[in-house]
Amino acid sequence: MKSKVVYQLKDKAIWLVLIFLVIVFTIANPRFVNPNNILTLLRQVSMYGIASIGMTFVILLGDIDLSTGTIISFVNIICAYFMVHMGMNMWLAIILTLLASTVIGLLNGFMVSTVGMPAIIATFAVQTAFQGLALIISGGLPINGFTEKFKVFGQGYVGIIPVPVIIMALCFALGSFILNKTYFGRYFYAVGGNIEAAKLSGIRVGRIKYLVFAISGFFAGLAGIVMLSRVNSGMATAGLGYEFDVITCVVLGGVSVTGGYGKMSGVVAGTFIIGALQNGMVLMNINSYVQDIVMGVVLALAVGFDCIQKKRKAN
Amino acid sequence: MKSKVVYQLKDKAIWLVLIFLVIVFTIANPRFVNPNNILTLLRQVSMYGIASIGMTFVILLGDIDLSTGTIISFVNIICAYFMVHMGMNMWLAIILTLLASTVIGLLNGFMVSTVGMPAIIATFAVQTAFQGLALIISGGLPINGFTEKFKVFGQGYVGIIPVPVIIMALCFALGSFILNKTYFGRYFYAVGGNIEAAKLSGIRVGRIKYLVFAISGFFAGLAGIVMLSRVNSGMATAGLGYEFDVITCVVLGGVSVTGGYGKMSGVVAGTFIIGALQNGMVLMNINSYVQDIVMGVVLALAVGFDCIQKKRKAN
Amino acid sequence: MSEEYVLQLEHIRKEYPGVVALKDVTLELRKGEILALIGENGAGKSTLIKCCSGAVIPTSGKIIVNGKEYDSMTPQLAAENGIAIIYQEFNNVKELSAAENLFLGRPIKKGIVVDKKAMEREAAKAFEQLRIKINPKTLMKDLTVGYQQMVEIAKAIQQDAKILIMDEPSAPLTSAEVESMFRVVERLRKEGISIIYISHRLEEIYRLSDRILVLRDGEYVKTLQTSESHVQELIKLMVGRELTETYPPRGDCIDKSQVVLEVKDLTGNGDENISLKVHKGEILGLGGLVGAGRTELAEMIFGAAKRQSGQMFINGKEVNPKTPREAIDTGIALVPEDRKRHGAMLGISIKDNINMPIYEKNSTLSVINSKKEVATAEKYRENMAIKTPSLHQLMKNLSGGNQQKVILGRWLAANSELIIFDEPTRGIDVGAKYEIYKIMNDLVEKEGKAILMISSEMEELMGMSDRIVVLSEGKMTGELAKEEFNQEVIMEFASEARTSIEEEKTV
Amino acid sequence: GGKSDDGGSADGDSDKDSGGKEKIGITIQSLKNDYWAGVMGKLEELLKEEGYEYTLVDCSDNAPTQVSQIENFITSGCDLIMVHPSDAEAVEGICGEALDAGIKVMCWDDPMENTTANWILDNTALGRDIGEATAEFINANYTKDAPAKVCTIGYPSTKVLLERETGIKEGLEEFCDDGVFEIVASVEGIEADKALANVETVLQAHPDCTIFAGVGAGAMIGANEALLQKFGGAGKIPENVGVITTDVTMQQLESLKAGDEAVRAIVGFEGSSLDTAKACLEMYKRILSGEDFSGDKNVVRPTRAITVDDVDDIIAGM
Ligand SMILES: Nc1ncnc2c1ncn2[C@@H]1O[C@H](COP(=O)(O)OP(=O)(O)OP(=O)(O)O)[C@@H](O)[C@H]1O
Ligand SMILES: Nc1ncnc2c1ncn2[C@@H]1O[C@H](COP(=O)(O)OP(=O)(O)OP(=O)(O)O)[C@@H](O)[C@H]1O
Ligand SMILES: [Mg+2]
Ligand SMILES: [Mg+2]
Repeated sequence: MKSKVVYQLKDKAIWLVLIFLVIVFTIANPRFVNPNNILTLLRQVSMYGIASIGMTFVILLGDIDLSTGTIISFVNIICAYFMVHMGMNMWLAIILTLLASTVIGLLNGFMVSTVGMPAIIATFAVQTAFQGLALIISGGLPINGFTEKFKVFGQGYVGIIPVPVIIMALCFALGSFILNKTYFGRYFYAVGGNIEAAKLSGIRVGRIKYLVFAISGFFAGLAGIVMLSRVNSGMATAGLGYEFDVITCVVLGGVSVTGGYGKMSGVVAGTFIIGALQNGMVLMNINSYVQDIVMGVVLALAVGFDCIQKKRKAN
Repeated sequence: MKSKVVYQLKDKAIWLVLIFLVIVFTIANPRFVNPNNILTLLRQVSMYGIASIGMTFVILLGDIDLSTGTIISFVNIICAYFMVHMGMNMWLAIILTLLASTVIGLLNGFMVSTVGMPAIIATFAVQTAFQGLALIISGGLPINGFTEKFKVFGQGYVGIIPVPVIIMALCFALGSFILNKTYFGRYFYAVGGNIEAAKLSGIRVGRIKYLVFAISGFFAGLAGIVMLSRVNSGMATAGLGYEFDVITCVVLGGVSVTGGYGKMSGVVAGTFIIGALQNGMVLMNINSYVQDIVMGVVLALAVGFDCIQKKRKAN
Repeated sequence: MSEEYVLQLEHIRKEYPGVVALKDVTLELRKGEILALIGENGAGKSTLIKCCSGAVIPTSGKIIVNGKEYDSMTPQLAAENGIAIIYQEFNNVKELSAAENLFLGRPIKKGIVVDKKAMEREAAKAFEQLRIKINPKTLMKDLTVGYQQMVEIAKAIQQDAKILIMDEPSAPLTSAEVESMFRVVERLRKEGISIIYISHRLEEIYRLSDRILVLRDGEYVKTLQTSESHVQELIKLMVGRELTETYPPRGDCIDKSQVVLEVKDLTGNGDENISLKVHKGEILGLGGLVGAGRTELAEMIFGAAKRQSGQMFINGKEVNPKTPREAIDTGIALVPEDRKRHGAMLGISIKDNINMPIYEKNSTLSVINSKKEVATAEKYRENMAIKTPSLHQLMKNLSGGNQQKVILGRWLAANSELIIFDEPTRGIDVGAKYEIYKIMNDLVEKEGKAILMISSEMEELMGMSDRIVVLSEGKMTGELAKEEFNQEVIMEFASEARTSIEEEKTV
Repeated sequence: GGKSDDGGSADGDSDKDSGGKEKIGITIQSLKNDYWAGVMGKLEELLKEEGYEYTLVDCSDNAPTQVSQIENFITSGCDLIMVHPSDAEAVEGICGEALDAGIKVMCWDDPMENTTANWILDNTALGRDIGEATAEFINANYTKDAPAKVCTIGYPSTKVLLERETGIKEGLEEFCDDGVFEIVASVEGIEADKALANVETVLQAHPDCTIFAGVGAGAMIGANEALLQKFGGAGKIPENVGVITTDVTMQQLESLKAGDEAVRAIVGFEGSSLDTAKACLEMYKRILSGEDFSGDKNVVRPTRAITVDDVDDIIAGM
């Protein structure tokens, strides 16, 4: 019972951090809480948010996906290539692109599940190789000239709400639904929590890993498409380093990197924290070098605090 | 007995890969095996080699150190700052710099060992924060104008052998000595293989983690000094992304990322393979995009092959 | 012919590097019977039944389920064939609720959506049947070990299995829980379900089973009709010789004047106010049921767990070890219960395993004295008669018994004065067992060490100890001198705290 | 073009913060680059001197990040936003929103559409200038019979640097005498250590490679160090060996000034970092004063080759 309270508090703690940040930034610059800025902030983190769904699943399994950034870059290029250089219909291009990103995810799944490689190495190899491929396809040059219609995903509005924010919200809802309501979502916890027990209960762990990496690829792909539409130009290095931003959102959100524990709502908070930091520090006119330091310190403190609590509980 | 043969073969396999690469590159361009080029190649990988000692220990423990690249950058800046802006004596500057890099390693150790953070998060936080710090100290500007004496570490020769190659060789020898001849080495394997049993055998696992991260920081610092001397200019981004190159050397060398297994000789081979690839591909004038693909594929194949063998053996 | 049997395991052989866990074992299970599977620790019971689920892939042999022949199983195949297994080790997911654990791997679902309400309803029903009060929504990690086991049992029953295999299901349960489990098991038999029941508690075997299959040392020994068998016969079959021979004799070597270890009112880690003394040359047995808190006590003494209060003396001097290292340096050693997890370092050599605690001592400026290192390892290989071609052999290639000897060698090399043995012969074959007993005898007799021995095997406890202290629920409930040794009395002490708590509950 | 039917523009209340001067938001590709750090350092000094309020950020060469930063500038009520785009096309949309919100926008480098004025640098043209400077050196030192072996050092993952490298090749073709050069290798090298390693390797493959034309400071420093090492230090480098790139940083200038190293010329812009910063501030003032750029809003930055002869003047302003 007591531990339940602790957990509840812990799950809430990340929201308290968020509220604290919001207060600090608002004091520093009242514009921070201007509804327009909030919407802007949400739009800014939408790509992190979308990509974090798949990353959450991967980390719940106790694995990691370093290929997210490259998938975003790759998707940027091939979707742009399909539409601009091949004149493909927008929807077809999007579907093919998402398919491609899912297949890259399956490749990760293959290496981790069937070959048995540690996820960190497998996904790093994919990261390196596909970065090269994206550069080859694009020749290092940006690809642009999309239709007006395509801009909707990244730049459009429904009422006053930016479309990417709506997509992010839908993705979080879907992610939460998968985790809490579907049987495979429950399997993620089982596999991450006790892989042996999961196997012996008849869960096909191998397939779950394929599934999760494929999902991670898919959401990275979706994030890539939103990014492409938002910046209206496809770059082969667009997603460079994104995986660590996304991992940071997920881990700040309280998902355990050793797997088995974590909630979608925490990841939402983690994503907003990153967004608030990035947005708020610019509003506060903080030197971009100092921003790096703040990011590192916040990550260390948030996760460190969590770990100390866990350690205390274990004793 | 049989398993011993398999292990021996496995340990040798990486050398076979190296020999294979040497043959391929030699056929493509006979200059590849020119003694001069071999020395150049060795000098090029010397920074990887030096930094890989510490990384090997960290990975043997089943952890990972993502701060290596940033430590290299940070060291670049502070050592240059000490010597140029503060006019400090070269040796004092070097000693202070190595001390600083060791302290950063200790900070990693603190977070992993005392706080209980997963190494990947702890070292990533350090990476981010110290990158910012290096930029602040340098103001983003390179620092140069060292004494001639300082150039020895990166540019000097003893006979025909470049000094950085000698430093690397000494480091490998020292690393091998630590692993095989001192009790620390035995402890690394014990902790990486079975942390619980290691604790109950009287090993102070917490201290070992501190030690190993400190060593990793130290060797990263040494690599940074060699780089500074070699390039003759300190940049706050000099080590950007180096950690993954170093991890690749170590993992290619057959050190298990889950800890407990690996040899220094394998890491030597892994380092040379990366060197041969980088050097050979430039000699062959291979497009830099394609180089990425080749790197990714080689990593996936080498580690994948290893994993499949292990899986077979387990059944 | 095969009609009669729902499950047949034929000529099963399972080899691990350095150990043959099963040699040509055959088992036949009839419809609607309870077949008891007995054998000493390490006889291969768990390994055998794991072959039925695919958790273990047999090296050779056949598995025939309902007439269908397989070389090996998978968890899915087992489920399809109506086989449900309760494993000896816990197989649950701590972050999921009891209801979800109950339906792990086969949730009630509509399409892809799990129906949590329905699962909770069904779980409540299942728990009701077992007469256990568990809220299906409770997370597994918030349940006590006993309740976790009840969930495991409910899970197996819930599967509507035709064949139910239970590996020591009663071990962590209280007697009331065991009772309700028995009622369910008997009802299932009436419904025509076939059951394999593994237990070390012979009274349970007699109460439940129709037939008994005895394994010894990985080999099939005999199958008996329960009604026609006797306890003495069973024990003989299990152990392979008369019990009296099992324990090598030991002269009187206790030096009452020298107290090696004394603990006073030790509290913490789940234990309360434990006070005991171990003399030079004495083996003090520590008895109790599984979960009595003996391992916890050992961990506290060894500095591996934190103690809240109480004092500890080694040779009359107060010590306060906070880490195993400090304990080792004061002369304490622990041969842990879970050899694979806590003792053996499988990936490194025998030599390194033996030398691990003394490397620092045998090093100058941290460089190992390799001559001493080899000499030490060589000495204990000889002393312990460790069977290995080379000291460089990796630990994982040794048999369980030899691994245990290596660990023993480690602590002898460390020159410990007090050696704590936690289940010293668990998972060790009969031959090796005898050797380990001899080593223990030599330790007290010839070398004047003191031993604290935790054992769940009643015979071993009574056969080896000079005195026995019994724990229950973390409290000391009794102490017996050699002349007072009596199985019934020990059992009574061992269940004392439990019964008193149960009485309180019922009042 | 920019649209006004969206939320970003609704925040058009770019009211000036009481009392102070105008507020300027600056986002550039990378501050982790020595050239930019140098120029921006000077610019910051000037802005502070003149009492401007400003925010300076870099986007780590990531377009979406830069879009976000411009959004944040709009929110924080800047009067002028200067963007040094990671990808010009990517920021057109958001710059349009800024214009709609009544904010002046200046682009550094690219001829963007949704801006008040562009301070442009045609990277291909810059490359051609590097090529031209290199060609001059080649023409003076090589003949058809013994043509120069040239290596280009680029960074093809970035658009501007790719264009620059292409420009270098074009410039060499155009300005070199017939048949006096041959490109034997093209390698990557934006960071000095990578450039150094790759140049070393090229020197192994082509020991007679003597001319290195590159896209930036890192390429120059790395190539210069490699050559110094090959020939055994300053003063020992043959007359006909040379490194020529762009970017103006102190280290490059010192190497050039030394005269006995491999650096032969640097293609620079206005002059020193201070000169560039001053010119940039001048642009700010012109834009903020409401000058009408509608005629031709593309203000082209001058480029010039810095050689040993005028290096001292430049160093004075660094
Ligand atoms: N993975 C493994 N690797 C090597 N040896 C193993 C492995 N699993 C089991 N063994 C060995 O196989 C033998 C049989 O073990 P098993 O667990 O089947 O015994 P058991 O009869 O169930 O004993 P207990 O009564 O203690 O549960 C033991 O000697 C054990 O050490
Ligand atoms: N980490 C843990 N988490 C939850 N429960 C635990 C943990 N460790 C031990 N327990 C439980 O605490 C109780 C005491 O265990 P302990 O191992 O000390 O008993 P024991 O008397 O040594 O029994 P035995 O050695 O015969 O298994 C048991 O119910 C055990 O399952
Ligand atoms: Mg068993
Ligand atoms: Mg125990």
